[in-house]
Amino acid sequence: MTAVAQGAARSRRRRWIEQATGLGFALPALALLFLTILLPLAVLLYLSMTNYEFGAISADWVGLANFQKALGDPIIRRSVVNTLVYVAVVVPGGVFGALLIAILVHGRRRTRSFYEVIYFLPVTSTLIAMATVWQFLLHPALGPVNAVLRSLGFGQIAFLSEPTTALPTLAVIGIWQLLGFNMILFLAGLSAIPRDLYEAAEIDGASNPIDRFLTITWPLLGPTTMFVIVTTMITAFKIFDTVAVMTRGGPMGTTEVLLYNIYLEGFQYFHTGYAAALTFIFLAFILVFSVAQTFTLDKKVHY
Amino acid sequence: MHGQAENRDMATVGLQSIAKSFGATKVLGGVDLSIADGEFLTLVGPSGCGKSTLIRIIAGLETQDSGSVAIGGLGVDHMRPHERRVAMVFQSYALYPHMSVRSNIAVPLTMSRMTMRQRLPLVRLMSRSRREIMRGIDADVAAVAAQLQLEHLLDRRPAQLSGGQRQRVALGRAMVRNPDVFLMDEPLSNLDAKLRVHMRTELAELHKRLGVTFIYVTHDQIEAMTMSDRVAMMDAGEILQLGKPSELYDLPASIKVAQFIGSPAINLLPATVGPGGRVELFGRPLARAVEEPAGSAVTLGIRAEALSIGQADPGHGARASFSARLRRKENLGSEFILHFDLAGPDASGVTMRATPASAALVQESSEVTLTFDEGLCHVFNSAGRRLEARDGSSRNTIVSLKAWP
Amino acid sequence: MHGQAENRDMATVGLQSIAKSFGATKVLGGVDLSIADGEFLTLVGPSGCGKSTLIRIIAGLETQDSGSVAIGGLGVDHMRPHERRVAMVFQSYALYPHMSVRSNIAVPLTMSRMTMRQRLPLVRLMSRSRREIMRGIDADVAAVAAQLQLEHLLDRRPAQLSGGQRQRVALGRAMVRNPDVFLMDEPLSNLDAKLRVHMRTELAELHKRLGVTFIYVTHDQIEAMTMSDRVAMMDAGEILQLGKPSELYDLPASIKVAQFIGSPAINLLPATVGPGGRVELFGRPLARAVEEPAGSAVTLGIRAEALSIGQADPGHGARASFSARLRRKENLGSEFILHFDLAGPDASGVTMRATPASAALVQESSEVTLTFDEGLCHVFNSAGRRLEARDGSSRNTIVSLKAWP
Amino acid sequence: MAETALPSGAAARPVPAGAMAARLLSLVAVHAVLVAGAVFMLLPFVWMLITSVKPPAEIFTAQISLWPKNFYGVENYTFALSQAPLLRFALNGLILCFGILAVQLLVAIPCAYALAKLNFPGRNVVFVLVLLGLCIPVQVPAMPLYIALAELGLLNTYFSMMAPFFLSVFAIFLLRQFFRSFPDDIIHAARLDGVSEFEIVWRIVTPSAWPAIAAFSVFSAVAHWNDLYWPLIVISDAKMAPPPLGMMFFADAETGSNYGALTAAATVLTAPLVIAFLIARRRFIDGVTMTGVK
Amino acid sequence: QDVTLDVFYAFPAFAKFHEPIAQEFMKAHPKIKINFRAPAASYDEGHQTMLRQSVTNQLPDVYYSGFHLLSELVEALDKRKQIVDLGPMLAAEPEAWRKVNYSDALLSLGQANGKQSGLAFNASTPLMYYNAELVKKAGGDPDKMPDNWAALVALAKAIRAGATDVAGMAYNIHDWPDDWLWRGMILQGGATLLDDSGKKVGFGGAYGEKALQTLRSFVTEAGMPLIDWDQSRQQFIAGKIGIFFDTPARLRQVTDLIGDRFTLKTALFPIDDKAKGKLPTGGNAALITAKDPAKQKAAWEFIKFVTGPEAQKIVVETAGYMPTNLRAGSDEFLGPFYKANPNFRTINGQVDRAAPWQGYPGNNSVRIWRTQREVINSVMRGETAPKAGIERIVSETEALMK
Ligand SMILES: Nc1ncnc2c1ncn2[C@@H]1O[C@H](COP(=O)(O)OP(=O)(O)OP(=O)(O)O)[C@@H](O)[C@H]1O
Ligand SMILES: Nc1ncnc2c1ncn2[C@@H]1O[C@H](COP(=O)(O)OP(=O)(O)OP(=O)(O)O)[C@@H](O)[C@H]1O
Ligand SMILES: [Mg+2]
Ligand SMILES: [Mg+2]
Repeated sequence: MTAVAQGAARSRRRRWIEQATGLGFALPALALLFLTILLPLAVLLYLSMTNYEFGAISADWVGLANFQKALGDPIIRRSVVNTLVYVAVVVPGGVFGALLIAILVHGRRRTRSFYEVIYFLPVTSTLIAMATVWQFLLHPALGPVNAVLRSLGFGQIAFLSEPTTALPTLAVIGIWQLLGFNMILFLAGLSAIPRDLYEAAEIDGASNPIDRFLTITWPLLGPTTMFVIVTTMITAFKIFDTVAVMTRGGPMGTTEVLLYNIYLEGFQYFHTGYAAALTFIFLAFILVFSVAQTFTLDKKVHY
Repeated sequence: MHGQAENRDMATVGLQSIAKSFGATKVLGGVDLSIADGEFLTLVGPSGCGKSTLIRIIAGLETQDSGSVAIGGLGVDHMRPHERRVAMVFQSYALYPHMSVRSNIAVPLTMSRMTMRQRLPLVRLMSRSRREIMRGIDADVAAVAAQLQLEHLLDRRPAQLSGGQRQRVALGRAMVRNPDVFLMDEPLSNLDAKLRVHMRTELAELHKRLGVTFIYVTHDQIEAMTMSDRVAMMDAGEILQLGKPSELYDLPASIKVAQFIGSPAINLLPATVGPGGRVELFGRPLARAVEEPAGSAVTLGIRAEALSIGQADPGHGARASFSARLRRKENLGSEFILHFDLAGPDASGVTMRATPASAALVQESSEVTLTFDEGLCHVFNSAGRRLEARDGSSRNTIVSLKAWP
Repeated sequence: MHGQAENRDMATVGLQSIAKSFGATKVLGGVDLSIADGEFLTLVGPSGCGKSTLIRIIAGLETQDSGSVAIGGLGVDHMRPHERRVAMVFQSYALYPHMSVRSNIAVPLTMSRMTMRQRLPLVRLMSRSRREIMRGIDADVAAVAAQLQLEHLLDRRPAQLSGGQRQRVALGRAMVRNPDVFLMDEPLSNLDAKLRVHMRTELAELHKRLGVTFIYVTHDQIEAMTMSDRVAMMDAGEILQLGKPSELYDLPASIKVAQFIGSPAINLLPATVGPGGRVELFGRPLARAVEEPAGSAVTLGIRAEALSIGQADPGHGARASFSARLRRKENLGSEFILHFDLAGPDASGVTMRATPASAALVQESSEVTLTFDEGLCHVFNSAGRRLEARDGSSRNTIVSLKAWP
Repeated sequence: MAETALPSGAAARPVPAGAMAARLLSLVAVHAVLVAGAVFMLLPFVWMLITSVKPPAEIFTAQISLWPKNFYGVENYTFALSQAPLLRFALNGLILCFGILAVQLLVAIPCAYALAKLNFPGRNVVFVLVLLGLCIPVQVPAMPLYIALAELGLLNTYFSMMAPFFLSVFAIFLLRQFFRSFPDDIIHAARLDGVSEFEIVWRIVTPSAWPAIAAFSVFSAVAHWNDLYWPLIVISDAKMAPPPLGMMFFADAETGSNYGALTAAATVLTAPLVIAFLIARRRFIDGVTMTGVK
Repeated sequence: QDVTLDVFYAFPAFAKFHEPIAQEFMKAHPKIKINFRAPAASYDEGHQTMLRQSVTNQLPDVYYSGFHLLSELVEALDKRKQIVDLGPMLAAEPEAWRKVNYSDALLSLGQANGKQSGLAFNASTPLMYYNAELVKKAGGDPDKMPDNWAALVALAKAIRAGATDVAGMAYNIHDWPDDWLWRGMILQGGATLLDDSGKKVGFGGAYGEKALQTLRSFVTEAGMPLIDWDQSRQQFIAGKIGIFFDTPARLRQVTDLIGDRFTLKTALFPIDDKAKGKLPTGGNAALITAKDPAKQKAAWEFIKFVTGPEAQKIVVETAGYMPTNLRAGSDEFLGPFYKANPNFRTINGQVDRAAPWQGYPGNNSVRIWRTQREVINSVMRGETAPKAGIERIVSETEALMK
């Protein structure tokens, strides 16, 4: 009897060591997570229940009023729709475009580094310079893009100033910014696929690129793809910079996205409490999205 | 796409001075080999001698540095692996980790039987003919799985299989196919003896049924001896000898081949050539004479089963004898391997096969006289080449057997 | 940390009703096994029977569902793998892909001989003692590499090696160590016969030199028979029989063991028990009598080497005979396997080992009489258990051999 | 359109005309796609480079010209380099990027390994927190962090610029994905060889994830090189400012940007990132293929 | 003893005049050292920084606040007593000195919360830029531009008709980040932002409708492209827009970018109500947030200097702003420069019309403008009728004023 109890205690020790190792490895990250994310979030949560205004000395407790207000705010609703449209363009474009490019680039030998650098360049760009550049490129009268359109017989388009084209244009610029980085992630993923699987597939007749892609590349790239999809989606939801610099929400509010509105509320209108509540709604929203996505995909992509 | 492949009715395989180096490492040094249609050729050779590299070159997975490969008489150097219509079992298995055993085995069938459209995800849902093809594929997979005793594992992923089970899946993936050439790289190495015997007959049957060419790499002497039409013995990227299995065993071209083929390894004893070309062992002349100048050193190779204990028995051809001391008996169940130390100053020993009954007759450390049939032994010159007997009288066993009824 | 480990001077290994399932798949069903210090125990069994799982549990890589493992008399269930002081050769090799062969082999030594400080990058440059330890490690690695004939490959990465070379690196990584227990999972499966013989002696020497316990998984009958002190035959997660190698061969406890051990596999012939417990084969009573009710069906097991061609020779114990037709001769070089069809309505056949000389005496399709020594055959009841002979007179070979001088 | 570099494409072999044509066609198609994409990616940079060598009067013209009539590159670049302490900013950027990256990797790699390969209570919770971290925009924790750093008297230090980024949930998530595919048997072998869990992380698993680590490193370097938002919150001393402030000296919403100097500065400050990428990209190619297990 | 002043400003590019001014100042006051903090990227970010630093007591000694944020900042800083009232300091100076340097209008620009919180440093009112060649081609007189909107639109229409792919004018009110140009439209006509009660907008009804009609006519008559204001300026610089409205602060840059492509000229902003018409003033005011009396004193010296004629000369020459010092325009300082660059002098003609920045009650100014801008944009696009538009603007603005 004691031997059994002892044995159980001993196995418990081993499990305990294993778990302690796991926790120990996660601990520095957890501590930083607590300090740099959770604590500030707690402050924010408190603020979201007050009518605090930036710079003010005191604030009143308002409970859930901010949340109620947010849910009924038409401007917020509009920005949710705009954000979703943006996400719906950027995620497929940024993920599958990058996948296509990565696969094509991966197969190059001599030109590989050349293409890699070119596609990576946008990642290195600073928005400060690039906003100016894009504005000129897309200039309806002076820009080269419209010059090409005109020469092809299309009319000129004020990409950034037409309510119908502004958001899609920002989305394309968003893809431009993301593509290179996602490509690199895919390239990293591709280099981790064992070569002998391609050899086996080649022998088995999965010889054309589509078959090879469907049989080997796509399934084995699963972990990378899942990561790229989730992070691209989150990045797209967090669209802010290009809006702030290039359209400032215009024309006519068609590029007002959620985070930009939160920024306006928090840093332009100084409704800190309300902005905090909006932030929480925003967070809940994308967290649910990404957690659901991550956990369903996670089961599928690991073998 | 397979236009060329369909024209070729004969799956001969021809290799012309195939050479290959990995960086500074020379792996193959100009291999010439021509394999007949429907032949079962086994490649044997020490670890790292280039067997896998050679069959990977035949499959088109590796590019030779020089030389050319022809299948069915047509050069295939420009063809991609799948165009060469070969099936291959990888030494490392190379199973698709994300697929069930069933799908792993089905891949080659899906690729060959379905159109691109039917294979595409989503699109395929709309294809009616697809279901029928699927049924055919499933039946074929089930049949192969039964041959491989994998029926109960069809829904597992490779990670959930034991080593031998994985190897069988790799084998199954090749066996379902109907290629021109089968390339198998140690396909049975991780299977137990019983299953191996079973798989040998299954492969032999497959070979008979399809009548296609097999190129087979193995380290198992029994596999090499029993399955092959011909065996190619490689060493350091060269083919040392190519011939019927019994030829390699009974008429090894060189000391290396003799040493490599046969287990326990052949016993090598130093000998000299005496007057008249007579070989002298431990100073005593034998009946065997060779075409070598007197005084040159030769090596006598005696197979473990050619030795026996006791006095020379004059009734059964020329027999020679020498004395040795039993060091150790090794019981293999069905027989014993006896290890003897030689009495002379030469410290090397000899091994001998014995039935349990005859092994029981000697005791460790006892001195015995070993005799051997001179007709069954080989003489190698100092360069390692086997020397034919000078006169026709004492040829090797295999030759004499052929002369029998 | 190793306090417990140092106290244990004896590396006995004790397994107590180890059970393990993967999900719904039951893999081990309560294995009990106790292995003496310094013993060489071989695990054999059909592919997928749970051998690898068992040694992975001993190593602590897999956790058993129930039961306990003790090493050196102390329970080790609470210990993490490295605390158990075992060295293991993985069936899948598990080489470190980014390290050279040299570093792969050196890892265990670096870990045990250097302090954390000496292993740290940068810091280690300042450690003077480190260089000395490094020299020691290099020497040990070189020695093992020489045993494994890997000297010229030390700077390669695993990806640049052939299959057999990789396996040798995996073996080398275990061999450099000085553990309490060696666990080896088919360590020689991808090596050629010659190298395998070499490695067998190297391992035997290692075993003798270190005097530690070996637990060895193999599919190679010769390895199992020649290297082991005891063999455990597993099937479907159970140990069917545990004993000396010759015991398993000569006194198989059940039909399964008899079938599994020995190649070619034992011949099984249906028989019945006649009056007085006398076994009747093809209706003719044999000398052998068993303790079974008359009329019950039994199976007669005759090893391939127990058969011989020709009339019963009364001088050598009780011999029985039956007639059969030669279907096929298989030349293994050193001997022949003859496959016979039985004349009776029973379609099954028998296999027989023959020397080249005696094989030459029969021709395919000819009818011959096969005789066998009744003392060398086994009788199994319908449940598959081997039946002892009723009277002491006709015990099995091994027993009679023991009685000899 | 070979998606992997199978050896079959060796050019030296004699190839029949039909196959040759097909291969050539697919090669052309591949390059057509890649070049089209490359034009899209490059267009802004081409304009940036051209602008950086144009005199002001040639920047906005009705005719699009690829090369200035009047080469003004020397003036623009010397102006950019002399008007703003670009090199000082670049040095700050270097310090920031390396400091942040080092801590990020030190923290993220063990955590990613634990999430991928170890069993511990609350593993899923940690993973969800990682995802939460990914979702949080930089502006959210800015105020509380700023106040905390102010209370600690750490404002105006490199540390304060780096601290909020020491934890990269992005790295944790990315590396977890890569570590998950690492063969368990190799980790088992290492454990048996007496390699401590700590060293398994750094010696065995990390080298296999080089492509991912390199990818993350460029990402981190780019992000923090180009970050202006947080540094300007905690830094009031311009001597410690990061590179983008160098561009802000010429990008001016109020009195009008100096386009030539702005693009020159942007070019100067982008160059180190491109160089960093060129160094890191080698790692994407020779990823350690998983040949350790059969 | 030596005092070091921490000075904080927005827009890093302003270093081009802040740095030389500081050099001059330090030359004149060797005991005071000027140390610039890392500049904020924009007025908004500078403002946020100030608010943050007021919480943690990290404020600089001198800050240049955008006029539109001045009252909010002063209000916030007042609560913590972190801002110095310049009124007493100004009063302590000799009356005569005050009179020569600052007009009441100039002083009023820096007043907030009923006191002299700062002194205007940069100031700008909207300025008309035009392409002399295009104007001449259209039959206009480049030296005598229209001084009211109807005539201006007519001229713009003529410019547009006179050439292909040229727009007559651009008044980028539809996407201007703040309501500076909108205020310009309101104030020039004599209307006010708020009515006398201060609770209702002062530009509703017929006045507002007419203003919107004028804006719409920019598009319909003059072919104004509804594009981003930066793009619009680029197009003007390329010679494809006849008349363009922008801040004088960009005069230097626009002049350089045009080079000798065409003749750039500037003219006074058209004023429909010559009597009451005012113009909104953009720019910033310098204020003191130092705590230490010695620093406060030094800071006052500094502020006096930066708003003095030497400093303003530097500002005007490098940017084009309206000088915020009465003496700056004199021959002693900017006279020769103005003679050589008449375009820069134009803005001086608008100094009298410069009205201080007035906020909407309720701290929703930014949001109010964003709402108004959407309606204005929609009117200019022709999607909303001017009448409906002004009604929406009034109702939505008043809703946000509470
Ligand atoms: N992860 C797993 N999930 C489910 N079943 C598994 C898993 N791992 C192993 N098995 C099953 O457990 C059984 C025993 O596996 P094990 O690897 O121990 O076999 P083995 O005796 O080593 O066989 P082999 O000789 O083929 O290597 C096999 O039938 C295998 O399919
Ligand atoms: N990528 C490589 N770089 C360098 N050398 C290599 C590479 N691949 C294989 N080799 C070497 O080439 C030789 C032949 O390898 P190969 O795999 O053909 O041997 P093999 O005959 O199949 O051996 P085994 O029986 O051990 O599988 C080996 O010595 C091996 O070390
Ligand atoms: Mg091989
Ligand atoms: Mg196994």
